[in-house]
Amino acid sequence: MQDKTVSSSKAFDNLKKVGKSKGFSAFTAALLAILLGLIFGYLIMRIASPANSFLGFQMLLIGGFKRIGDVFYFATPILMTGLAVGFAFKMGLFNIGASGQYTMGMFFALYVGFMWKLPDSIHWIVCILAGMVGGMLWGLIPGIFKAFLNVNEVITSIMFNYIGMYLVDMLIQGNAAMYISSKTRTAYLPASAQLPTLGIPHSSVNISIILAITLALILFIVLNKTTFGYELKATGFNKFASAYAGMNDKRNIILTLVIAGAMAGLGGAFAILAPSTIAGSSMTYEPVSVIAANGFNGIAVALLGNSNPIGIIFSAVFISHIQRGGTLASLYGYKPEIIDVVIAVIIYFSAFAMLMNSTVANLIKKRYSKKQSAKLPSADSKEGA
Amino acid sequence: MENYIIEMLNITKEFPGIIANDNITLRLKKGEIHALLGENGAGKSTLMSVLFGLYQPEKGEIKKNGKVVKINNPNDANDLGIGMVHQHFKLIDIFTVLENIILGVEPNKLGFLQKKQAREKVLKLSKQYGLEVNPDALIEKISVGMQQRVEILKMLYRDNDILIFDEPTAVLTPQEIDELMEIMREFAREGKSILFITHKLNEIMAVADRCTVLRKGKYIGNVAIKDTTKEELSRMMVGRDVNFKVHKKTKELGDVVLSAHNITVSSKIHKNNAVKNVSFNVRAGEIVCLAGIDGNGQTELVSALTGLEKISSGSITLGGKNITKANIRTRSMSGISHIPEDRHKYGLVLDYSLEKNLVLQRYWQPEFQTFGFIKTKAVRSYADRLIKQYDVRSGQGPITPVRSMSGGNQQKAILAREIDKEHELIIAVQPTRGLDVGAIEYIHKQLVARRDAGKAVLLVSLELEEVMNLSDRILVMYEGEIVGELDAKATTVQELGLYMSGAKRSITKENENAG
Amino acid sequence: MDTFYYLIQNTLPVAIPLLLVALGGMFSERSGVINIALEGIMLVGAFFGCLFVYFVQSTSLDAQGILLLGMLVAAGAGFLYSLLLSLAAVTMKADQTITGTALNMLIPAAILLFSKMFFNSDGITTNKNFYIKEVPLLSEVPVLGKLFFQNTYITVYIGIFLLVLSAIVFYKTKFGLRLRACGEHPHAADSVGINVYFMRYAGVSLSGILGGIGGFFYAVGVMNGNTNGHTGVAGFGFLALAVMIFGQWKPFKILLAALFFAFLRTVAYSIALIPFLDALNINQTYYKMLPYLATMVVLAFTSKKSRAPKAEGIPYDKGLR
Amino acid sequence: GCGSSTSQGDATSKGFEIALITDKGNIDDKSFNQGSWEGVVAFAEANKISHKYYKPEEASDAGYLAAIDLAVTGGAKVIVTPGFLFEVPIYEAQSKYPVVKFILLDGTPHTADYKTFKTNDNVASILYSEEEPGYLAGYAAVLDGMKKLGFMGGMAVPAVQAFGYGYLQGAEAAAEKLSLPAGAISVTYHYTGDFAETDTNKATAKTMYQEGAEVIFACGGSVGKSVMSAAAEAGKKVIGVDVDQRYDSETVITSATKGLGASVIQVLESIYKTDKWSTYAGKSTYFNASNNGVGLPTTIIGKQDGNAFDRFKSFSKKDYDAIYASLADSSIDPVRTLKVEDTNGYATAKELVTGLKLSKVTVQVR
Ligand SMILES: Nc1ncnc2c1ncn2[C@@H]1O[C@H](COP(=O)(O)OP(=O)(O)OP(=O)(O)O)[C@@H](O)[C@H]1O
Ligand SMILES: Nc1ncnc2c1ncn2[C@@H]1O[C@H](COP(=O)(O)OP(=O)(O)OP(=O)(O)O)[C@@H](O)[C@H]1O
Ligand SMILES: [Mg+2]
Ligand SMILES: [Mg+2]
Repeated sequence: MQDKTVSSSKAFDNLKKVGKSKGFSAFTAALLAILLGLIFGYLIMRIASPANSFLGFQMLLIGGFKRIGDVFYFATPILMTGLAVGFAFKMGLFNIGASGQYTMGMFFALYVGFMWKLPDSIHWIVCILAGMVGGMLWGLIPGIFKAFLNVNEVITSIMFNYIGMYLVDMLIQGNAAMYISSKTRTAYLPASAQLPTLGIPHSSVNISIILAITLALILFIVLNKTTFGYELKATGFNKFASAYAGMNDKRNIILTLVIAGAMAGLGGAFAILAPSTIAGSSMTYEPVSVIAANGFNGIAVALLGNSNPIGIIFSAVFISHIQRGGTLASLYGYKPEIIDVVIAVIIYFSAFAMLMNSTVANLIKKRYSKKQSAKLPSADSKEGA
Repeated sequence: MENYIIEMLNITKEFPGIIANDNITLRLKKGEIHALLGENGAGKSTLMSVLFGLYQPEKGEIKKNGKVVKINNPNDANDLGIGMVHQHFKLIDIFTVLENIILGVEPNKLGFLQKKQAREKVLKLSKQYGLEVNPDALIEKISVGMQQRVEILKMLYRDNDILIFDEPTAVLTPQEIDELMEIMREFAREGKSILFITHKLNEIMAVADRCTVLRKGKYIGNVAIKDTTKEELSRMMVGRDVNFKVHKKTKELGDVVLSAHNITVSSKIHKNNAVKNVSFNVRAGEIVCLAGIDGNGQTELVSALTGLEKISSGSITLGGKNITKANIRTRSMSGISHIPEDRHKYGLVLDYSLEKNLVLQRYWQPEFQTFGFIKTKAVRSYADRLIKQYDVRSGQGPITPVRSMSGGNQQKAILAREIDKEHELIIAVQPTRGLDVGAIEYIHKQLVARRDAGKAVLLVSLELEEVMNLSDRILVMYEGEIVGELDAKATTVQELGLYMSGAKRSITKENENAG
Repeated sequence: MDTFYYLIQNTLPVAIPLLLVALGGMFSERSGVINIALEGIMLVGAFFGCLFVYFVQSTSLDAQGILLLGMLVAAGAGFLYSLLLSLAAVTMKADQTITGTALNMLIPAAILLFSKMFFNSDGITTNKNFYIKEVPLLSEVPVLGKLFFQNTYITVYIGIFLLVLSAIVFYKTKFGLRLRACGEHPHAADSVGINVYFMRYAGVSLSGILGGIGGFFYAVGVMNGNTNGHTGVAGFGFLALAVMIFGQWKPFKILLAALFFAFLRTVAYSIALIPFLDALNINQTYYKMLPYLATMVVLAFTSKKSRAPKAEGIPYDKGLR
Repeated sequence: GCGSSTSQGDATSKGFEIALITDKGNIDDKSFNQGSWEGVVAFAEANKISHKYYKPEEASDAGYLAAIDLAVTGGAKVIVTPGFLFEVPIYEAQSKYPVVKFILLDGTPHTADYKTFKTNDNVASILYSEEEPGYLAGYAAVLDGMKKLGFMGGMAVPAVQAFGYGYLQGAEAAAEKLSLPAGAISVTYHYTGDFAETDTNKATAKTMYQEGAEVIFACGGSVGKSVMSAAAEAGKKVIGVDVDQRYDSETVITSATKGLGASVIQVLESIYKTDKWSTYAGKSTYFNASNNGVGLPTTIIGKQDGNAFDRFKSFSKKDYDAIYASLADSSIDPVRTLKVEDTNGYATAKELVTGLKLSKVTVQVR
């Protein structure tokens, strides 16, 4: 009876296959959302200042290409926090605590950067690893609370965002070797602790983007090719079934959040260890009691990338790209905040783009089937609300 | 022209990729009990949902008392006096019985609930029909049978006189089934009209006046019960003869495989222990059945045996090895296969493909992974083999999302997985719940084959027919204890029922002081 | 004793926004829609409420009158903004977390954009004083007068009133019963003729209204009628989410959770007034962490039996079984 | 709209000639960014010059330099950079863009390692003697009869420290003048750790008022908003900072101002009108009482002969002029810096009392 509803046209079969493939529909859905978001952005620009709107919009779209180095530089931390959120999502955990993990990562990296005297060749590597450990620690705690005490990870991680922020601010301000009070920021990191630059002029882009993409690929493999990934996704889909199958869900919850924390912590380390374009200078940390925004940006990146590590690479780079373009658009008098609005709108549309996508697919399908068999009863009387 | 209260004429209802009802006509007379019969997925529930206003048909019309009516939602159905007890109960766990009954038709003043008058009406109805309930009990704390009473009271409370029962007996004990049959007859005597879905032909023969049969979404025919037989009905339903009796060879008993000693499990629902000091053995080559009314500790006992739940005291040995403290994985590796009661909650990862579900118990074995990397090719060929061997049907073979498979085939997949894995003991909990006769026949054959292959089988079932048919030995559980051990060949359904209801017990509380 | 009065007087204006927003979250989640967007909704309420105050502050309207009107504006704004969530999450069956996150991101950016375009600033600064030194007569009542009727904001009374109202609606009305049904078992609700989509719209809209009011009350009681796109509502929306979970999705437990949290927060900044704590000479940062740590500890003991609405987060689809 | 950037022509032809780069704060921070931006706007609008501010993508030296790059790309000929955070970036930029003029407020260009200090001819470094307005504020409060004072600084950066030290010394001087006994004045001295309007800062201020403080010198940008809010509730007073904040709240009795806007305007005038760039070029210029660069407000905007001291009980313009003259002729020269043990620059009560030679004033540090 199946073949009654489905036409046998080959073209249609192909179309159906494409429509069914999950990755593809997520991808086209994201594209659709981006398109809508950009149209929305263009409308805002038109309203704000019609005269320059075309040039400004053009800059927003392609300006990033003039600053490829910066695009990748700014993509790195959000790529990492995106992975931190997305990876946990796969297990059904909402890691809203990437901010705290990111901040802890920064602190640990800074600490090793300032306090440990190590050979130049390995100093920065140890700093990175320290950052990772910091993030892991801040992922471990919500993990333990979730696994053993059934405390909702959303609250724990919100709480630990604040605790981490206060703690790090206090620890940094209390450390004379790290903090310059008259500048309200940390001192300049020794060059040995800074990451090797990729040498693109006027840009701080450095080796961390390569590490970040590598890590994303590794996570992709872990998720899709390993028994751990198999367990993790199974637990995310159905924790009862995973328990039934003998998976150790407590261990997996903790492990997942620790890995997620490691990603965010690395993100913090990558951000703070980035080399400066000015000799002798470096990135600095300002203890001003503010939750790291990059943690929350990670949520957006993860969502736009459909929590898929490969998708997250693209979404991080894309978001960074239009942000850089947006900065350039300010040359035409546009406020860079427009970009934040556009990104938010893109995320919003991406939430139901999947649905729009399938609606479009259904439309096409209906047309085909109408052509193919006229006697087929129309299937469109979907029961409404 | 007969006098029909409801006529469903030429109903067609489609779901994406499937026509669930294809030009079906069903006529219900006033005051009759009308059975609706068909295999799993034949479209019975769908047809009833159309009548109840949950789905809109693509084609066809519905008449009440000869007049065409439009039923857009359950409210319309309710206005026409149509009520429905759903196959999967539609009750809110954390609400009280009373709240569930009035939900949707709440008596209120200016929007404020007036529970008092509702309570009186409910108590009156429950007395009138012998449907005893506590209006203030939370649904999550009452038994399934009690929940069904609530569903029936929901209809009565709404003064419905066209009552739809979708597989109401699947979850009941024999006594409860008898009571329900009596209540249905009482309704019919009062002039209420009943549509009754069941897979159990005995029940149809016992109460129904007429029966409409569907197969694969199509109308097959309508017969008067007094003019037909069970065999004819089942032939109409599946298109071939069905074997109801399971054939078992007598078999030598082997060694003790599973031995449970003084097991006590505390309850998650109430303060008492769910399982109290239970001891028993299962040997190789026998099917032991844990019979009992739902909620008497079987679920908890199984959870304890499989490791899903911790026990508060006692010990468990499997093939001589103490596994009391072992985790689920270890127990599974030591030879326990488990067909869980709730296949959607425990048995399957619905969002995984069929092949991934087929290795759910084995993905970590060297056959399927090296250094933590899954061997996709090995998984695929393994899945292909199981699918073929156990005739698991699905749209896209190994890569079908399990969610989209039919219930019977989902169950077959679990069965294939658990049987194919190395095991000494199969614990099968309600393995045929909600399945049609064809599927049941298949699963029964497989379980008997395991027994014949010298494995131990522990079957937990609420269905007496299944218990009587399959088991060699029956252990009856009542209020967390084993109250009787019966020889399946030497006992009767009636006797079993007495044990299950607590009216009789043959095993004394010998170990009372041990816990 | 004065210190005690002082602590209570200062706890309430902080607790009330948390309470209201968490109640809003409760309505939304008990109808089945996870509302991560509370932070954004609060900010919308704060912004439009303050914008309203900004435009009317120079008129002869009385401060409390302005506050009440501003509250209505904030409620309306929160309501409208929450429709974006319902539209996506209920009608379009979109992922609720994604939608909520998007709404949280959108509003600070929009406020910055708007304020920079029209005020050349990052937000809105008003100069109306809403503080109530003492309520005539009532402030004379022993103990209670000092606790509740001196040095306070009218927001406290409105907040308590809305709590009682919410609890009544939630537990005593047909609407509340139906709403809760939709968050537990929407198919069951549907089968007894309840329009699940409508109820979910209603739940989310209530969270919009309460969230908007809560945001405005935060701006009034904590930020003196100012708001901006940078500090926003300082994560209070997320804290309210935590308070809601902490309060186990029940109105009065939410009140307790909000008070608990706000009280510790107030204590953390009033150490100097509490001699025995002051004498300990502990780095103040530890006290700042205290509310968060204490919440964790309490949760560790209470979470085992905490239970979220069963159907929350799952878009309702009639067709799905 | 009142938008600054949108009103000014398009970048393609002329670009934006005067640019301001904000530091980590925002354009409405009630402090450096806002004060200097007001100066830019006032001057540019009066002279019809295109102007625009840029917000760096990242709060780091490299980020600030990138913003300068962007401003130059956008056609900037004069770039105003408010705050010491620009010291290193300007050191780089001054040689990178020799034809662009830079006005660096509150800092002097130097290398990251502090080894080389160099101010090129295209850079004007502007510094302020914050201890003087701080001194005036403390003096006014005590002379007006207040006994319990509070100080809430943002972070212990040199400018804030100078304000605070001046404040204490001014209070001491007024007590001396009133012949008050030793210990008659008490000051609660506190750094908030940020420059933001937050409920935590408000709570801290409320606590201080609850303890009895009559006035708090709110010395940390937007921290002031929180203090004003607390003061309104407590019925107490506030002393504003940097710019005249009397318009923000009734509670503000006066403000310890430094002429951010005025100094920016002066330098811009030297570039565009008077051709006296050389007076500022290549060196640091102090704005203080002697060149009328700092002080308490003496006029009210929009009221020709309004009394800017009307919120004091007794302190008057006459008292002010007298003490101001002593500062202007350097007969009074308040201490600007102290040696402080703590890494955060948080002086202990003892360090303050001995370092600033206080006797009438007791200090309590929080
Ligand atoms: N909401 C739905 N969406 C898609 N397909 C559906 C839906 N509901 C039912 N179907 C399909 O329609 C067919 C008829 O289903 P229905 O539930 O009516 O069967 P049934 O006769 O009640 O079976 P059972 O004996 O298992 O209860 C099945 O193939 C089923 O998979
Ligand atoms: N909800 C659904 N969504 C999509 N496809 C479905 C759904 N339910 C069933 N199907 C498809 O419809 C087909 C027929 O299902 P149906 O329930 O009729 O099975 P069946 O042939 O009666 O088998 P069984 O005896 O095991 O129930 C299945 O192969 C399944 O792929
Ligand atoms: Mg079926
Ligand atoms: Mg059915």
